[in-house]
Amino acid sequence: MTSSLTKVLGAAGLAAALSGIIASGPVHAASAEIVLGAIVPSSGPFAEWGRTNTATLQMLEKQVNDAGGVNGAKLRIVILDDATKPAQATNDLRKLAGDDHVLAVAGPLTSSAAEVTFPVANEMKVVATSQASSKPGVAKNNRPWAFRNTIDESVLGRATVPYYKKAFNIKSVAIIFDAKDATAATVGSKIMPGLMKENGIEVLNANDPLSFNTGDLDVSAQVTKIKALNPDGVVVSADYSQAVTVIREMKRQGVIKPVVGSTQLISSAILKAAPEIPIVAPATFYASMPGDKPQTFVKELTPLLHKISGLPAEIEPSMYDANIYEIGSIYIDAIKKAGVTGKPEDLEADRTKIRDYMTKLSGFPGLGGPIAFNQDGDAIKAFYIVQGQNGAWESKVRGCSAPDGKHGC
Amino acid sequence: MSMYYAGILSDIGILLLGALSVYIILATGQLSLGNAGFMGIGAYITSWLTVEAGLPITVALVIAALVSGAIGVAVGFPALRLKGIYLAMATLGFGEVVRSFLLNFAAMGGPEGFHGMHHISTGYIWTWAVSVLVLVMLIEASPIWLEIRAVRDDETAAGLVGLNATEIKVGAFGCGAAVAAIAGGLFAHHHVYIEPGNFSFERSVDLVLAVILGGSTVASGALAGAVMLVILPEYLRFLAEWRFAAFGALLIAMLLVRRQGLLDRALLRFAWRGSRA
Amino acid sequence: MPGAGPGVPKTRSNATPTSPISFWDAFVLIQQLVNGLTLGAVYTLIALSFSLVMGVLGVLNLAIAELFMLGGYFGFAILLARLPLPVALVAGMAGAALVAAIVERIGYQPFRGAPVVTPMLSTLGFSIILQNVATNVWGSDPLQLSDEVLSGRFNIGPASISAIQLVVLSVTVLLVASLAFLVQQTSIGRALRAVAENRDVARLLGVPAGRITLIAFMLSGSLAGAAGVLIGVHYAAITPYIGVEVGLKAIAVMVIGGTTRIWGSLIAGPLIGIVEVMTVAYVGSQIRDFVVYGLMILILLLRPQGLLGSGRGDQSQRV
Amino acid sequence: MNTTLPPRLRLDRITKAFGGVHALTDLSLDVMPGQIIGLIGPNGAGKTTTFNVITGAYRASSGTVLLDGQAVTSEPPHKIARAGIMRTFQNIRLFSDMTVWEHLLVAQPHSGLAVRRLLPMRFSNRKTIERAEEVLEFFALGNVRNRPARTLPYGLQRRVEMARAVTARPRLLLLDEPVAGMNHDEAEAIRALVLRLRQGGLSILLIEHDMAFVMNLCDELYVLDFGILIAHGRPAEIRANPAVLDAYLGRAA
Repeated sequence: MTSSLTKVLGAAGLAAALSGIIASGPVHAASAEIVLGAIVPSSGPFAEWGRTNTATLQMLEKQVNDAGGVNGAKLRIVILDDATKPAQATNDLRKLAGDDHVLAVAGPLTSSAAEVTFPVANEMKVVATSQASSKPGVAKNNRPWAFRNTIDESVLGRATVPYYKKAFNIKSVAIIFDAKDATAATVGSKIMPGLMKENGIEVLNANDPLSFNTGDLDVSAQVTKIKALNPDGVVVSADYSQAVTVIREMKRQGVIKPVVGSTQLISSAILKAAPEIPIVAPATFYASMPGDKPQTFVKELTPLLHKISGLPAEIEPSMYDANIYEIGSIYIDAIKKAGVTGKPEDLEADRTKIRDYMTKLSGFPGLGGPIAFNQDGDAIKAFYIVQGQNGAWESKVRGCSAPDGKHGC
Repeated sequence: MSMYYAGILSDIGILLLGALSVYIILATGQLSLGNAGFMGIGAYITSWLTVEAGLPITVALVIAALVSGAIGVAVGFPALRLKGIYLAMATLGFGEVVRSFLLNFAAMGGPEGFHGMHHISTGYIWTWAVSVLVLVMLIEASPIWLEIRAVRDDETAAGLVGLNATEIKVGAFGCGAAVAAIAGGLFAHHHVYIEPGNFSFERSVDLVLAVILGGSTVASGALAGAVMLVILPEYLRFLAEWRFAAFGALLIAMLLVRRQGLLDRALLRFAWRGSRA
Repeated sequence: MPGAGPGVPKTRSNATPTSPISFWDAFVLIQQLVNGLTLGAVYTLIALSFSLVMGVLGVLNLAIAELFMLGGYFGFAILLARLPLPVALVAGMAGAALVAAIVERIGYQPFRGAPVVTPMLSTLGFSIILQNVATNVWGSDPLQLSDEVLSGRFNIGPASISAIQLVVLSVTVLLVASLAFLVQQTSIGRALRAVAENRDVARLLGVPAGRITLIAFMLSGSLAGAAGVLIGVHYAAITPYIGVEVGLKAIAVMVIGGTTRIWGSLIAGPLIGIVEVMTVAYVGSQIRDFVVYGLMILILLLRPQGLLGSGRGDQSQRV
Repeated sequence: MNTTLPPRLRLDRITKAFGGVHALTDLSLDVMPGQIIGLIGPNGAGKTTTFNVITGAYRASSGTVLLDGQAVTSEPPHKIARAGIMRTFQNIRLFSDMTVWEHLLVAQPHSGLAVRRLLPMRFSNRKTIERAEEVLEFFALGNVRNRPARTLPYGLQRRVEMARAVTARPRLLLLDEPVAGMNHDEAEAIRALVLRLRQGGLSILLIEHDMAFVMNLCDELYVLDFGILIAHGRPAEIRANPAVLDAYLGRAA
């Protein structure tokens, strides 16, 4: 009996000892400190995004503090990992907003996480801005505190498809999408078929949707089916790492047809999958983007990314790094300009000020041009239809997500 | 109480119910790796009832529990033919079939997920969690629990002394499915958004893990397991990217140190005597 | 599926159909069969890996999915160092077998005699560790081979078989045959079968059961590793989470083939591969998993001993 | 023999085959109310198979099992048990992790509302507890009441098994080698218990290898060899039956 008791104590102790190490309790924002929060997936299938996001925010923190801080106060960004698990993202937000008393939160990254985290942001009355979610309507459903520094995929698609049609003389397409990924499935089953119709492109498998599931190794049957349909182009609606599987299979079966997709495709990994297959997708940022601002950003961030273990040697800053960098910068701008005090007793008022600043924001100098937010909480900013071929992205069309297509970008 | 701890507590409460659903089935010697499927059924039914039919959450949960319980009974009958790991694999298949169904269930969003639910409080979640836990603990003191233990231990002997193993095992499946549905319904209304991916094999395993880590022979083990499983990854945050690797290692270490789980009957008896001495 | 009855795939008018069932259709069918067979080979190897441990020890080793993934990474590391494929294959098998040995010593051996769920969860612990370690070492982005190893292909009309597909198929057959030889003809195989039959009796007969379980785990690991290398090379891209979905499917394949008959997987793998592919091709891709897992449940209920299992399954009730 | 009452148990030409092997062939057997009947025979004669057929663990290939004139042949085991046939096992089958006291509760049938089975024991089932106390006292198990049954000495485990069977107030009790491995004193105590059980109106069918025990206790004996009934009669008759001697001694010699 006593030995089993020791074992119980041992097992309980295992957990308790660990808790002791870090039982430091919440650190309250000192008056000379400005605290922001971020939710990124540093483990799980999107670990790469989360880790580069972390490096980006650390860089921003250092830049701001080196330049004298925010209104004389030191900037601190509390970054929490959500492990690509939506439920953890919600608790991250609760911790950031409730315990760490952050003024605003950057993140979460995925739409699935944003779907459950934004309602919490509303409940706790703190601004949360996603750096990557582009599933339609996610911020819109959670006004007024939810924002996304991304553009709704249907807006982007409206510019992407005409370019794609013109550039490759597309008259027919086949659509394949990841049915398990909410964003990809929405784009693949709703948005793209609609846009194709608007542009007079026939969807050859309109009555026979082709899908696969996140994590599937083999999409050969789907690709063979596409091959048999013999379309002019292929719509691949999937996260880049899944899209790699599809594009590799297309190459293997000799389906060398131009691919079009959503922002989910943008990554350097996808360019390596099949250099001979042209890929068209919208992006708000890409590493080789011309301009002083983006180039300085890339030049400063790239060496930092190289220090992180486990990332590919040739890694470049991603669109989501740019997005979260902009989110952080917007928050800091808001704190500076909207009279945010950063004092604990003003927390509620400060958060509201940041929200109101975001709502009214116009012409904020982002990396790729001015940024504002529309009524749905999504970004009004410039975007680029980029074409990836032979290992590099090349910008083809500059667009704007403003309702009229130009004002504000 | 901080919102963060409230969130953590809500997660524990939901996981506790999910773990109890596994516990009830496991008590009869049946290992279910498909309870996330029942959670999914519960989550979708409850959400439909509150959002589309406008029913109050409690009524919706009860209806979902009944429907899921009936499905559990329907699953329980064929499950009688299977034992041990084979049953586990069949239930795994069941969970995947449910998830696959939900992905294709366009009426409630399919892969796009479903929203519109109202947020529920931590207190409401725990009212359910504590009620079900107390109910299970009361049943543990009842004659039927002796029968359940007998069936788990030696089904043939149990039959020969007059116990209806079929009724007990199928009944347990039904009850487990009903409790899982409640867990699912609460999950849906805690997060106010659901998608089929929420109810994957991974979650089924989490539920089993909570039961085994906490102790699979007493209902309070499910509570201990749920607390550990939710708190541990939070405590391990200081390890940064090694957090989950450490979590896996701790899981193995805990099984090595105490394979019967943190709590068992002998320990509770010991503690009970200790507290009276 | 309106307009897409079974056997008559929708084809484009510009695809030169001359008769209701055109040559084009036939080639598509052939191509799909090849696709199904390749996928089936993958399933066979991983399912065999599961069933070695399951059949001999009655334990579901959930870390196998990650051994598969690790095998892939080991193989890639070798290929990226410009060494030939056979070296990569051996490295993948050896690496995965080594990790499998660790899993056996820490995750299985101490839990002998515990309920089946306990070692299953401890192997799950390993699976979590391996996924996260792989993420920390290689990143979560797909690791890709820049130019395809063995990029040759054979064309039969519009259908094409790549050289690597042939390699996958033939190496699978070779591995299964070697396993068959090992299990049926060698003393290790006899010992394995003895332990599978009855561990205690085997021990009384002087079989070193502890060492045999270690061998079973390592054999199983090396099969998973081989599958990882082959698949990695075939699809030319791997991630730390590559084993999750395919692992679950392989469990289904093992069940359908029968857990006690190692050879069951040899039939069930290609069968499920082809069923999946044909479901996608002629019914609808969205119901594929529904079909596969539904089939698994059906088999469990109707033929618990698996498609090939003979007589009573080892799980039938005895009084 | 009283022909107006149906026998408590009647086996009517029971055959049980496993594949092509006949474990029992055309076995007929009667146990009258209040009788103690012995079923003997060499190892592998089909005695335990007979018990398994009676209790429904095996389905008879042909023939009928009648309890008080009612056929129970195709009923599932638990229904047969509830109909009034309880048994013990040759290799003791107690429930692990259960105390002696719990064994006395577990097999009792529940009258009234099914929901009452879900209520904690102490609030709902006074009668069940009274019955368990009664049986506990009868089998003199009071001082090991809260011990896990499987940790008890062998002889006591057999008692617990018998006690468990008796709590359900069966009409017929099947005892499979009740004194195997016991010394003379322990066996005597069991004999006394069996006789007292019979006084309480119970009919008993038992398998036993201990000849002295069987001859002293049973009213009648049935002898099986290779699944075939080779003799039936009073102990004295059986002792003198050459076929029985042959079956036992012929092979031993």
